[in-house]
Amino acid sequence: MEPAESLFEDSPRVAEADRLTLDIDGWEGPLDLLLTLARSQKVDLARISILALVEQYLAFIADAKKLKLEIAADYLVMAAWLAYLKSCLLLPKDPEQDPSPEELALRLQLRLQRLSAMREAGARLIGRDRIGRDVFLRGAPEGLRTIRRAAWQADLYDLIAAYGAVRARTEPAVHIVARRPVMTLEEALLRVERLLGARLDWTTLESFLPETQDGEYRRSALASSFVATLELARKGRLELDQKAPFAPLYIRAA
Amino acid sequence: MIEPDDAVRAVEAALFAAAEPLTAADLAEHVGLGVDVPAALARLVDDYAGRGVNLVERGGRWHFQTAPDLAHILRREREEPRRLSRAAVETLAIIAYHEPVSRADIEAIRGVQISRGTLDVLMEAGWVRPAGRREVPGRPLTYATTPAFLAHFGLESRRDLPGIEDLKAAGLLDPIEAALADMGQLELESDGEDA
Amino acid sequence: MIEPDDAVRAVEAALFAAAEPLTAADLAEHVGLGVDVPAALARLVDDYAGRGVNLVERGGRWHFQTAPDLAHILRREREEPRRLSRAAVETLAIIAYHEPVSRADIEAIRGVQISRGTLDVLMEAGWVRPAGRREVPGRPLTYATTPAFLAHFGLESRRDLPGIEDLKAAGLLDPIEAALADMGQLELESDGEDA
Repeated sequence: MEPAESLFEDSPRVAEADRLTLDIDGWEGPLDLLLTLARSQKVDLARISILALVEQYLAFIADAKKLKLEIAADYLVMAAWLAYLKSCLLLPKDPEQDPSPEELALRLQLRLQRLSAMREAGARLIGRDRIGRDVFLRGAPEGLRTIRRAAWQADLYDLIAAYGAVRARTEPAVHIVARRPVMTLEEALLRVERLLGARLDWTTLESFLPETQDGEYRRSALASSFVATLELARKGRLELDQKAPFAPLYIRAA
Repeated sequence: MIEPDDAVRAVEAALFAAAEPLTAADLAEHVGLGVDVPAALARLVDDYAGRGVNLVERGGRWHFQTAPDLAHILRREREEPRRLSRAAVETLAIIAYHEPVSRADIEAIRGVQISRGTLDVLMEAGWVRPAGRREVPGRPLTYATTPAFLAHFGLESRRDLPGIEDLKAAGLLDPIEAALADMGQLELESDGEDA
Repeated sequence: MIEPDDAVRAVEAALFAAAEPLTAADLAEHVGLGVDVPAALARLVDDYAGRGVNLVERGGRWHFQTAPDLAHILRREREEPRRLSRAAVETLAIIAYHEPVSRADIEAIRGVQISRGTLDVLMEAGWVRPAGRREVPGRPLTYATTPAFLAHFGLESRRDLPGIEDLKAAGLLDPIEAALADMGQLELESDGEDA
């Protein structure tokens, strides 16, 4: 638990009725209380008797209990630890004990020295000539202003590339559809009729197609020729025969 | 210099720390009624004459101020390199190729409206200037490039700009590339991007 | 007094006009890079010594301020700055003398938890800043003081912290473990009560 610590000392915070309980809250924790007790011994912290200090602390806590004051948990934790330290310091030395009671006492002493040093440092710091209290800055400085000016940058390539992009974007678009090689239905009809006259027996449809390396043209010719044979079959000009689905298609003049 | 006495030092400090100009009476109240404020002020005016800061009186009130010849110290200009937006570069290119052009001409060629700021930026950069009004209805203002424009882009004259045929040869008019570029930049097209 | 030259006048004007303390580099940017700023500063410190206003250096930044002995004149009618609580003063001292320190370091020295607002108040005042994390388990954030702290408390640098040399010599700024080691107690283990 944390002792009450207000950031700024404004109004007197000790109301008359609360004075008894606040006797403990006047310290910022057990270490602060220990330091105050140590200071009351009026000896150098480096030479203080930790045993005497421990006894003072325990007596203080005992008194507070007698007065039925509420004592914060951390003060009681410290009291228990100090009671333990006291007994260790008084009992015959146990060489096995680690850390030794003397070291524990020394640590406590070092902590008090450090807190005390910082408390004094703080007081000296706060007592220095401070801006706004002891020394003052110019009341109405004109202020230094930096005016940022953009140095615009672009190079010739940016310029002509941009112009190219504008022209390309706004040029009327001309669409040219590329010519693909096809055999029209009319062409196929003429071709199949003509070839049909020259053949007597069943012939595959593929044998009617023109010799070509162009795959696209060949596919176009196959499709057109097939439609042409169907048309000629409908007119009774030829017969079609196919043994099975996807089997070769045979044609013969009727 | 002669060490100022306590009265002078007090008046000096009071004037320095004050948030606004002070009258001699204000000063007397601050530094104590026994002090000869006018004498202290006269001494300070003297001490600060010729320095970077002077003590001056305005309408019976005294204050320190920067020496008039050093006013430029209070305002420092700093140049920060910034790239032109695409809208600005395109507008500049159109002006360079077609000058003199009106705003409407530029918009017709670009196919996109231009914001007020775009032309401002180009004029701020010193590359574009107003080039008179065109004698047609509405008398639109036209724009042209400046010598600074030629200098910045390393051109002897506008005739050094590559022509349409050169651009075509360089692939800068390639429709497919332009189409791809446009697809990627459609969102940037709104003129919000310039300035 | 001897008329100051233009460099001195320019530095003087810039420092008078500045709303904040300036480094020599800031000054060089304002008054022109050709100016020998350190020489001008040295001359101004001299010129203003013993006057009601002095030129001081705090953490590498320069500003004019009123002479400390004139506090009584200037303090009138001015609001005293809010008094810091003891907790805030101690915390500030611990940060200043030990920086960088973590919250746990501060609590170990004070023997009390830091309440929420204590560090906030010191940061709000501009005296304390976060100073990176320490590369130990938990990566605790550490705190250090700022140039504004040095300026406020009239310190040229942290070396001017009152008594810091004595504290260092006495080992009072070292961790307890180090002090114990120095005393020849080489058992550096369990330190339960210190956490």
